[in-house]
Amino acid sequence: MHLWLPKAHPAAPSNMSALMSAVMIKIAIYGLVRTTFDFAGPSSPDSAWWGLLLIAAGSASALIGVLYAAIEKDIKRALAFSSIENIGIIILGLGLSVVFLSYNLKSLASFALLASMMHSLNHAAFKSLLFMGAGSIIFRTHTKNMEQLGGLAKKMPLTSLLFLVGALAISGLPPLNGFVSEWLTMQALLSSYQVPNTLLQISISFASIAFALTAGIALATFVKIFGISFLSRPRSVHAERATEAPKSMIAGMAVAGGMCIIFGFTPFLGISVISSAFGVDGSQFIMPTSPFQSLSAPQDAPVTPASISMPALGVMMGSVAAAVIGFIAFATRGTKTVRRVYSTWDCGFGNLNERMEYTPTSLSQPIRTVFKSLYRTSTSIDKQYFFGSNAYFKKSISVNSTSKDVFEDLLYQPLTGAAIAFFDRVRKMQTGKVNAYLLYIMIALLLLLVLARLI
Amino acid sequence: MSETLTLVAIGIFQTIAIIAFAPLLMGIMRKVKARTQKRLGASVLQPYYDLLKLLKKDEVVSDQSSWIFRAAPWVMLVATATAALFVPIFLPFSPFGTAGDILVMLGLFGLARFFIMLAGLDVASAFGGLGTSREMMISALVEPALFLTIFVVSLTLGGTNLSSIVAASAGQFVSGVLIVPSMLFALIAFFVVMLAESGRIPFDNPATHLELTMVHEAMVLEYSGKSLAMIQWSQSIKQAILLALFVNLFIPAGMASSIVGIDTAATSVVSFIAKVLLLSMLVAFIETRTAKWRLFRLPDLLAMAIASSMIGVLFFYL
Amino acid sequence: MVDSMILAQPDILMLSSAGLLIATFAVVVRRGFVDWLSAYRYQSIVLAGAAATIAYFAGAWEIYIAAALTLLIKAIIIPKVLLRVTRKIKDELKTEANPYVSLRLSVVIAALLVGLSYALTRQMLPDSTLDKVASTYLPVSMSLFLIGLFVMVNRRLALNQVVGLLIIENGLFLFTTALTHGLSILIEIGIFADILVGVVISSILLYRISQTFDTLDVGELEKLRDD
Amino acid sequence: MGLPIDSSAFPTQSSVLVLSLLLTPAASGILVTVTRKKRPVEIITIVSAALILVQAALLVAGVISEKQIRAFGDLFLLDAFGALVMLPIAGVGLISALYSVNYMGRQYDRGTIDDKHIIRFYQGFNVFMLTMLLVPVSNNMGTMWVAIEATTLVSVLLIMLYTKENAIEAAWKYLIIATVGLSFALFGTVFFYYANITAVPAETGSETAMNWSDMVAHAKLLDPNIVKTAFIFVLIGFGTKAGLAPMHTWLPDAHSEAPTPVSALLSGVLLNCSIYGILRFHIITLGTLGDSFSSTLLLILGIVSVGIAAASIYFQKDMKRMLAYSSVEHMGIISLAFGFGGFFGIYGALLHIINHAVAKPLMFFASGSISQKYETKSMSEIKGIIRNMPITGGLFLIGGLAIVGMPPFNMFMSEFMILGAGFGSGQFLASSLVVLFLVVVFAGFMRHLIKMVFGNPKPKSAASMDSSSEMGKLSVVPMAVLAALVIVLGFYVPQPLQALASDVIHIFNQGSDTPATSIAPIKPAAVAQVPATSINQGGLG
Repeated sequence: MHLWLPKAHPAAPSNMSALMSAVMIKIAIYGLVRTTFDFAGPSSPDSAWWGLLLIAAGSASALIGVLYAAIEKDIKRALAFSSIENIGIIILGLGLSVVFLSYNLKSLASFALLASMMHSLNHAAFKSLLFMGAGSIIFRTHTKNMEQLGGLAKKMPLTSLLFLVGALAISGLPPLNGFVSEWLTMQALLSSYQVPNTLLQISISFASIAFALTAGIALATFVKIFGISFLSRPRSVHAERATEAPKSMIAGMAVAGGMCIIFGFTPFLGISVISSAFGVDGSQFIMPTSPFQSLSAPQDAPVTPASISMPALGVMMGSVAAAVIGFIAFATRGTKTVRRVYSTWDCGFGNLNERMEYTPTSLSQPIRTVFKSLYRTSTSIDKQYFFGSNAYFKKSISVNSTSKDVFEDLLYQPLTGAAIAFFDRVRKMQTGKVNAYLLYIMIALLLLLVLARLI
Repeated sequence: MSETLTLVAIGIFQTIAIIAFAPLLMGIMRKVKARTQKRLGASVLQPYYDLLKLLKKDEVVSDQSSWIFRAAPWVMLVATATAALFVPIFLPFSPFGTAGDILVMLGLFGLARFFIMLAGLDVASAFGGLGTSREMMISALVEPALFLTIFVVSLTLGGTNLSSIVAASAGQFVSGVLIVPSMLFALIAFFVVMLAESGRIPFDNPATHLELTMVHEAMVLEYSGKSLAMIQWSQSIKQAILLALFVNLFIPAGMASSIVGIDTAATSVVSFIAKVLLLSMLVAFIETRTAKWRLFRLPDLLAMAIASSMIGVLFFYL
Repeated sequence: MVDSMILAQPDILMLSSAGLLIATFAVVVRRGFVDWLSAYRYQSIVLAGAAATIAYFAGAWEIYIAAALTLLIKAIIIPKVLLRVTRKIKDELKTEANPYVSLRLSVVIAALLVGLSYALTRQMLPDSTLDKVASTYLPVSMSLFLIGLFVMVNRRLALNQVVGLLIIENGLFLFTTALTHGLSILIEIGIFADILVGVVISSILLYRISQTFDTLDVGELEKLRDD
Repeated sequence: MGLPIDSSAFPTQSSVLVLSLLLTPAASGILVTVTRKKRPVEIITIVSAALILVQAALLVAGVISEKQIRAFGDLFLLDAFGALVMLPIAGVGLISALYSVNYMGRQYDRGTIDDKHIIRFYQGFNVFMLTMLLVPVSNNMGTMWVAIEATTLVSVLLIMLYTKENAIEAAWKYLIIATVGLSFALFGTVFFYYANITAVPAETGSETAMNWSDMVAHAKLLDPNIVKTAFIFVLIGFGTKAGLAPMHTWLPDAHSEAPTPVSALLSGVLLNCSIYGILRFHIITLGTLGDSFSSTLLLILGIVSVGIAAASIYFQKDMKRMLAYSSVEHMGIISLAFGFGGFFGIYGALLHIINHAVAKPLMFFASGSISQKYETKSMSEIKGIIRNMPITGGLFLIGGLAIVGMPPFNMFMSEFMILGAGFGSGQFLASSLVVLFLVVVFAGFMRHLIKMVFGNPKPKSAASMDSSSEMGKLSVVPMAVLAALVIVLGFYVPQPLQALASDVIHIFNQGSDTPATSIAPIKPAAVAQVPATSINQGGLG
């Protein structure tokens, strides 16, 4: 079901896409959670297959989502693909929870559910932020194509700072909120050894690989998205003319960014929200021993629990930062260093310009090469020569590289085509002729009378 | 209370020690490498001289760069130094263990890497982009290998809390278990990952500025002065942390399984130093014997690491 | 006295049933609206007679009232109203030009529907619970119901659809009376009032349609559709 | 049967109250006919609608404390279920009356309609209210049928208020199809009555045998064969009026061509009355045939409705038709929710009835104002509402998001419970199909909604806009009230509603031998145990 996202999101205005991405997708997940746990609550090992299915679907969609996000040139499409990735992670956590529950590992099950829900909460925060940021970019540059962006960090410093917060959070880097939920998910994955079924254990360790690969590529993806859009030289006149986004946009982003930071340092806020919404007892994973409450993996594990404390981490980073600053100041005392601004080293050729920079396509080229079988990249190189076909004097070379969505071609296109045709047929029932309408009633009556004999 | 304070003091001492001696380790590796290549090599203290020199030098900043470029070295140093807090070094214990585990450590490394990759892009030169682009691929692939290694380690030793897994490893050794099969495979994987993470051959050549081969150096090419010093230093801290971790996880010999007395503590400090020195010499040897691999052969190596950890997982379960 | 009544009963029942069905078939084979109306009027008279028969056998005074109301409203008032309203409509609009199913085939289908009604009612009800009156009239009422629906489906003339609706209504009345010996008189009156108002409203609409669209062919009313 | 009414004082009071509730719109209709002036007529209607709301509220309060209110012996019976249907009639009635002043007034000012139309409109409005109010208070199923048939006739008159081609066409189709459908319903009703008198011969000819309370008391004695057939006829019959597919065909025409205040009443309230009719018989059938038969039929029709509505919404071009199809969809959801049954199914469905009655009028009012502004109903012509009329546009968006079931709005809650009940009752195929169709509805609706609200306004249409951007206070206030309700009900179900709903579930249980609370195989997992009330407050994570 992931295909409508990249198409729907970029089409909608940015504030709407933020809403769509952050909130709407959660409906489906919320629905899945509730139906899975409230109503079809698995209680026997027989229902583990459902969890395994969710795990498989989740890790596949996470991986596929992030792979496509990595090579996307359209900033909003890239964010949309990354939504698919994050939903995959959420579903993965959900699947783990189902598996644990079906083996009656209750506290692990709630732990995995907590991980999954925390991630959806966090995703709501940072993805809104990113979509709003993308919206500001588009608002100021009138382009969604990252090939034409660049250098916006200087033109839009506040936007870039906030976007960076979002990018760091979504890449799962401490001390922001994305890290918390990824940590929880990783711990849930690591706890899978308690499932007394070797096949499941091994399958889940494969899911772990997918998850880790996803995390790695996600980091690269957001380096690319942020770096290409905000850093280096503007690649087009649109980017060059950009100015800081309006205050209202900044304020919106600041709220979301604040949430990323607050939920990062105090995951307990998020946990209490989720606990109340899902009836998960989150307190069992919080160790209130120190002034800095730490999060810990379930206690029923026969090993020492793993734990992290985000507030403490924050304090540590702060004090280390202070120490580092102090030390550097101490080491450089008495020397007067000057910071000179000069053009980037150009190997002595001069005239570095934006055409020499890395583009989004070239930046992701190594990844594309590594995963070429999935992308089914087709590259066409168009060369034009000055003199006939003298290959030494090229007038221009243009490389056109397109990649296809394997799933789109093989699975979705035929399915959606059939569905649309069917719906179109159904819709035409409304012929406008009252006789036909009466006939429907007559047929409905006769069918139901026949059906009544059967049931 | 005072016991807690002592522990915290020990932890901070450990951290400061690894931060302080990291450049030395780098110097030793360079020296060993030089000697094995029949060169005299610079003094082992050369990294310190470099750092001091750089700290006092003027800085040249590209006119294309933004605040990211200037912030990156700071973030990098803070992140790696914070990561050092969580790693048990001389003792099987870090007092900050409940606050952060191995995943936090990796996250902090990721944070540092994130910023340095951005800095590479920020200067608008083709070199920076090139470095970032390559680093993107390598880091994306290192991540699963590393996570799977951690998977094996935490399965075998229990949990991801660094203190507890190091203690468990030491405890195993004391109780007579020389090597656990799954850990053996994890060791291979971790070694590969360690090389990749610390930017050593065959992944990256820390001593080159040739655009065909450089990865990390390409990203920091524009840096100078204080910023460059901080980047180099944090790079060496990261390497030291990884070496220490490797030693403590996989070669627990000599490590005290608990803090009992001054003599066992001394033993473990001495044995730790010996092991780290040996390991860094091994890395240096390997660097001498191997050429840097072509970029697109690197996934094969990482895939091998993943496969190795996977076999470790299978061994654990079967 | 009682014995002779029981002997006479089937004949009366069969007679009225046949009368009702003949009136219905007259509707099926005719084209013109006026013919339909007279068939309907005839049917309503027979219906009132049938109701009176039931009232006689059941000894329920309410059914006499219902029968009288039927005679008054369905046989007299409704045809009058419809005729008066449609007087202003041009004659050529009042003839069914081309029903979807030809008249000959319509008769066959109507006959099939009568058969179906017998089959359906046989299945619907357990035999034991039915008295003779009900078991005779039930299939007939069902036939009226289904044939009424069928002519509404088949005919394109708006006027004829109204008559089709009225035939269904007649079927309902017969059904109600035969099966349950009438609802409470208050509700019967309510139903009659509804029918009457319905006919008035539909005749207003008929007039509007003829004015606005210059046709009474409902096949032409197809602006509101989805495609 | 039921609870004996021991208090001797209350029944007479309530008889008076029921009577005055019905007399209020009748009197106001007569007053309107006598007055024949625009302004007084408006005031009379609003006052009467307000009075109706007050009396309805009093009656509902009585129902909550007394469980049942009987008036005039057994002729009128108002129980929790009736109260739950009556409340939206009164509420939406008042709001529609308020909105009508602005809407009809604007048309009057433009000269589209004259005094005659205004008078006719308010006459119709009052009579329409009367007929609708009659439905939930009838105990006698025959009376109920007469009332529902009367709503058809009155609303046909209201639809053909405009003498435009489309309105006439829609009115004709509505009249014919709804009347045919309702004759099926009468057939079924009489059949139920027949089943009752054959089961209990002593009742033959008695006044009470057609009373619902009487039938449901004998539910277990009724002949299953008769009940089966009878229920099918009732389902097809009232289902036609309720807009269940495939009998829904009149609905998009009628609802889209009616004057907007009437559309709101038709969609938000009248459909509920018809569903109510089906459900009364559904309760009896549950008693006679057990859980599977009528539930399955409701489920089938519900799914077909949602599916057909989904297809039509996706490809729709006309704004009001889209809303009309959305009503088909929601009626389908309500129907299948009762088909799912169980505590969550019924509770969710009841909430959905209320929620739909709140959200759909909001959408119709907004679309009425919008189409007056843009002078078209075609969605491709309507762009950038948020710029031209920010308040209406915002409210339209809220309503639209609610209609497609977005959190945190009210429809999400009820849809959620319903789907939960579906999966919980093991109807995986049905529930998955519904989810699929809802996704299509969602995609289709949002596609249109976003373009309309946020799209770039066409320069031509922007130029023709008059200076005042909104359509006046009296058009915005009713919408704002509804929007506030949409949001509030998304977080919190008021205590009276909860009380009513749980009483209705009791009513459902009284026919069925397996009480709803235990029908649903709700096995709350240990990790996620949530009582029904906390769903309302939890919101989304």
